[in-house]
Amino acid sequence: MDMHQPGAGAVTRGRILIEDVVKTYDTEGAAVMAVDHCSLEIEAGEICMIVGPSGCGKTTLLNAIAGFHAITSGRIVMDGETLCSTEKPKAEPGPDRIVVFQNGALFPWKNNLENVIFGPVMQGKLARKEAIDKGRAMMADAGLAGVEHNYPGEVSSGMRRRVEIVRALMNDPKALLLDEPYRALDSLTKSVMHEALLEIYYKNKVTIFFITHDLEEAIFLGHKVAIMTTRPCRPKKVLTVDIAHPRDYSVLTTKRFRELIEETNEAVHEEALKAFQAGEKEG
Amino acid sequence: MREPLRRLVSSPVFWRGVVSIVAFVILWELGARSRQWMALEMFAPLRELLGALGLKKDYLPWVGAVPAPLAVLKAWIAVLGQGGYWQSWYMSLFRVMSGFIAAMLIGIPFGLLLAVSRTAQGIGFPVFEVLRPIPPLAWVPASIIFWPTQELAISFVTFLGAFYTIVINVLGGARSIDVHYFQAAQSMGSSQWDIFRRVILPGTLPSIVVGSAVGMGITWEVVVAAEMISGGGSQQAGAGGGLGFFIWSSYVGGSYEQIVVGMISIGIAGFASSELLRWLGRYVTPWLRVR
Amino acid sequence: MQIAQNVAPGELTAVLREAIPFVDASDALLQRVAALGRCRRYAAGERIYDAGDAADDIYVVVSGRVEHVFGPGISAQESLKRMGRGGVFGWAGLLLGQTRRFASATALEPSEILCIATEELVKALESEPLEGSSVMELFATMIQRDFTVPALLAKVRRLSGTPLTEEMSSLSLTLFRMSLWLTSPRPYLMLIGFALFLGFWYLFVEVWKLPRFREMPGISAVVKEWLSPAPTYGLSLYTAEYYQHIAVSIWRVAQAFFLATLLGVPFGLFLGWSRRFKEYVFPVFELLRPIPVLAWVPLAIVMFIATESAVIYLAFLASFFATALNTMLGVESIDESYVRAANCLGASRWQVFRHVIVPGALPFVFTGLQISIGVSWFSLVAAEMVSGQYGLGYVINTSFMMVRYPTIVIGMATLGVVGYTTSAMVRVAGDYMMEWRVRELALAER
Amino acid sequence: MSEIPSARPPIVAGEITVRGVSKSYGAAQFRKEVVRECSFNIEQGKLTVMIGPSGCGKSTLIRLLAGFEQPTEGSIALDGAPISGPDRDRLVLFQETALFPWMSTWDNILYGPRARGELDRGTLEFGEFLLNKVGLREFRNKYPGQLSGGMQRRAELARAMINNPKVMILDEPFRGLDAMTKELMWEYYSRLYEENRRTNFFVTTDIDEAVFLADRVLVMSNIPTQVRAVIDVDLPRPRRLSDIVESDRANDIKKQALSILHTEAMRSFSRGSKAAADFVDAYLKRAGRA
Repeated sequence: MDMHQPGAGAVTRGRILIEDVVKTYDTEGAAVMAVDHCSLEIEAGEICMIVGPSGCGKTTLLNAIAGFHAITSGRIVMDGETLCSTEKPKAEPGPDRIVVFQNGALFPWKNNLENVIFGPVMQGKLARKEAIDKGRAMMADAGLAGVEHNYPGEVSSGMRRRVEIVRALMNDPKALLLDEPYRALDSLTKSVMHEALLEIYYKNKVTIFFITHDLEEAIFLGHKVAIMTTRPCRPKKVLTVDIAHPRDYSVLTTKRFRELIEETNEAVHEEALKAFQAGEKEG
Repeated sequence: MREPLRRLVSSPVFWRGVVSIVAFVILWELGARSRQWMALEMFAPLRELLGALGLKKDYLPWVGAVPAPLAVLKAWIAVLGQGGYWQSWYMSLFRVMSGFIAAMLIGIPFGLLLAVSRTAQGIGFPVFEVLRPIPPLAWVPASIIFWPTQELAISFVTFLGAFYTIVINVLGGARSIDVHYFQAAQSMGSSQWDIFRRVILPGTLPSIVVGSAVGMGITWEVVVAAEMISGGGSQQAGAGGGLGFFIWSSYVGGSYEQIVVGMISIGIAGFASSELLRWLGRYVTPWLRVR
Repeated sequence: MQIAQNVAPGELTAVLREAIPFVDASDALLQRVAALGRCRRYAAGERIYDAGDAADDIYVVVSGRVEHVFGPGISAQESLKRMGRGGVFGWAGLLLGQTRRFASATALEPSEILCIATEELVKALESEPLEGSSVMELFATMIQRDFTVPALLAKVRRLSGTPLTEEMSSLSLTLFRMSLWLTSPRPYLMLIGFALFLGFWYLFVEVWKLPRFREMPGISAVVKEWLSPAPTYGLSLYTAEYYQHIAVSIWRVAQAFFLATLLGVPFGLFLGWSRRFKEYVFPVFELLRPIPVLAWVPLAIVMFIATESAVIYLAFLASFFATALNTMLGVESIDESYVRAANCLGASRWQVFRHVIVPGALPFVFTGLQISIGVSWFSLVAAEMVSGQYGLGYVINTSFMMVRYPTIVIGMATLGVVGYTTSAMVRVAGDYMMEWRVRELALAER
Repeated sequence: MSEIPSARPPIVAGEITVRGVSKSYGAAQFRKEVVRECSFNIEQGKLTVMIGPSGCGKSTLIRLLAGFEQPTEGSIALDGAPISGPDRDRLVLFQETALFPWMSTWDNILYGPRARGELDRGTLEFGEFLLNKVGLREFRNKYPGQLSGGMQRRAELARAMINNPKVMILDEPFRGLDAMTKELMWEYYSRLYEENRRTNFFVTTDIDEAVFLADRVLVMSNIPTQVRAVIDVDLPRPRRLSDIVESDRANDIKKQALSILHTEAMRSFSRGSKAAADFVDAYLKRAGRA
């Protein structure tokens, strides 16, 4: 086992346990089940990819972990601490689990540096000046030197995503929750973003909970890939990706990678087709 | 029908609204009756304070001068039986409708013309933009001079109020239609008329609905003031009636309860007509309902 | 420093291929460039050049490591850069108007370095203009991105024979827009429009004297009156009274507007921010809103006794509703993920309000303020016409009573101008406060 | 699916020839050339894919092909006849859906024949057939706002096909769909093409999409747009996504196109294009490692 595998090295925090979580929505009298008895184990420092068609209820799961929505029953535990359970259905959002949103949520009215230092300054962990120094350093580290004083609207979408990840890492979180962050990017930019994400991950090991519907992306990035059924959402197949980290783009052309794609394609395809025919509206 | 009603009654939001409105009415009642309770000995310091602030000593400022809700209710009930009150409703409604319908009939084609033809827009729009900042009520005297009867004059001013809004909305709506719709229609072999009928018209419809609803609100504003200015100012026979005039004559006659009755009546009339328009609007744009 | 001899030509092209500017170059070009180069060997710690030296050669690292430190005044983001094989430095001579070194370079370990005379390199590139310009552009990219030199400095020289990409200065852009506007039919159509409007006014009223129009004030009468130092009806550009009326109206609107903003913006923010507050307060707000502001006129007179406060109250009321409602909509339109992101980042409820809700609602607030100043004029005029002394509404109404018809039009036109100006001022203030939005919109336009 | 009506019109595949086409906007010193001396053929019955960096002027080229705009220089002809304006022979599917939101799916599909006054029994039957074909029979009375992204694209395909155009022009039609729906749409679209072999011209920025769909790939340069390379994709049809993933030949073609594309992106970066910045980032990194 090499040092980039979860459990190895220094990562001891950010283990997330999802136990038998159920989430139903009450719409006009009829209850709709979004998440159905879902159980999943995410190791400390692991990249866990959640794959499923749009509108399958993956985001509901993420919202439950992040503390935006209440769950109906079940339990979510992080490092032994119960985030939410049947008794206390809604977790508190906090800087130990930071969400990177689908369409990006950099504040357009703050420049990139102000965005990056937002977390520590708001929590009062760092003085403004220290935060600025740390923010500059982290931005430079992620190849973002030179855009500190631009507004997010002025830089390319790829850069915006990176700024957002840096903003999250400034808080030294236990886990990053990514909600299809690269959906709107074209395929080439996306590939760059994947490598950039891995690079950042190798430097700052955190648990990553990553939602996507792109299988290739999932296998390229993840230690573990969970393929979900479409509404209600439940793991259909959980796959451990036995390709060694650190990875780079040469992985995409290896035999093992193609085998893994082959292996899972069927399951994903089936679910996608189900959603496709049902004509679920996206988003 | 019963199901939504039950849900409404069981929702806390509804009851919070009820609480707030009831509280508002009670405070209003108390404030309006301040002349009575402030006469008590214990409120002497308050009276002194008001006096020191340069306000009237014997009742609460502002709200104390307003008639109390119970008195208003009494006046309203009294007035309900009078033909004159309903006559005012009819007159105002008539003026609003005539002005509004004229604004629709002229404003929609005018807006569409500006949207379709570059030349028309080049000639017409700057003049329109120059005239627009002049508040419609400033037109009242000029309108009275121009039109042979006061009736027409008031209708004209109401027309102006709605006209600007409708034109701006139609123009904006037509301009914001995605150019791809035109290109798609063109390449499938549509004629100019066909594009107008099947693309521009339905594409602009939502903005027309919005513009008319806003225009309707303005129309009520304008009609009230126009009735006050022309009727209240000159007391000429032709402007008799109308809710605005009802308010003004109540003021002149000193029956303040009736002022509030008139205000509430106009509120109801304005709200009802806007709602009616919105309902009509939903009916003509079914594709917006389904989202 | 000593000249090295033992490097094979094939090795040099391989090194060049690894240097960013040459990654796309053809083999033929690489061989030519390699042939221009001489290989030198530097000892560890040996200085290769200093800032301010003549920028005559370009260097490519063949082996070893080199440290590159910018001199003062370059304002590169990172002043220090270390590079290994394939690293390119000493490129200052390629930049527009540069003949001196920007930086100093030192070998960190025993290093072999390929030196190419700048002018010869440029000549070689010029002989292949298409490929050459691509190499030069890559140089610019590298200087800007890898050496973090500001874009302003990192402009490479133009190879003769390749077209220059023209950067438009803002002045020439303005001139260009002007010329576009002048060559389009728009200004002429506009003139036609005004000519038609004014012409018909003149003809209908003063020349043909059509029925009904006959009674109206004619344009020439209005203009004459307006510009006359001794106006027949007592009001023109030359009378102090004219300005007094304007000042009174503006002062009233200003009071009403500021009061409405002061109360309406916080009120709207709280309405949008706190669901509970909205549930309790909004029903009353909605109950009062359908009553036209102008229906308040008599009641306002009763309430305020003094007409001055009654007039201001009416203008205020109209503004307040518009401002509060738009601010509330603004808060409600803020994408929920901004609030969630702030929560994730550990912001307290008050911090969310201060850093997310307020700036996020600002665009809507300013839309509201523009509407608010418009309706405030609207109801001011009505209030002034019904009651009150002085003010433009009063001018219009009394002129009507006293049969001073041209003055009515003067009043109306003045109202139009003043109303337009105030709303333009609100817009400019909004642009000033929302720089991020202005910049974003400017980018979208391009 | 088997109820093919007899009235189904025969498919005529056209061929578009583009010769020395240039297009510029603006006047005098501010003139900006967007397309420069482009020459290529959109061959009869083939699926030609054009790929280029974003913002490279592909959309301008499409407007020229569709006839919404006229070239400054050069000529475009369909089967030898010069193109003078928009026509049903060359239908365009746009990036964002251009289904009329105020018409039901069925009315949208019938729009073309109805606008031309050609709505007869045969056309109605053909419409039914197409509606079935794109699998939207249950959705005929729904408005586009009620359909998912993938269904909207299918409805739009049907709306174009009912006019039986000689050439279909598709401008990044699957952009904005999620990865799964997109892949399903690729397979769906390529089956549709394989069945009828109409002339198709497809514009994209996605290399995987290009390689999977194309018979020929045109790689475009940055502004001013020129054809940089023409690559023939000789992969067997019918194609399946899983086959392509495994095919070495497909990988080769991908690499070839990529190397041309990133040169172009580099250029546009040095000219300050925002979109190309990420691209260059990727490239510099990979170049550094190689």
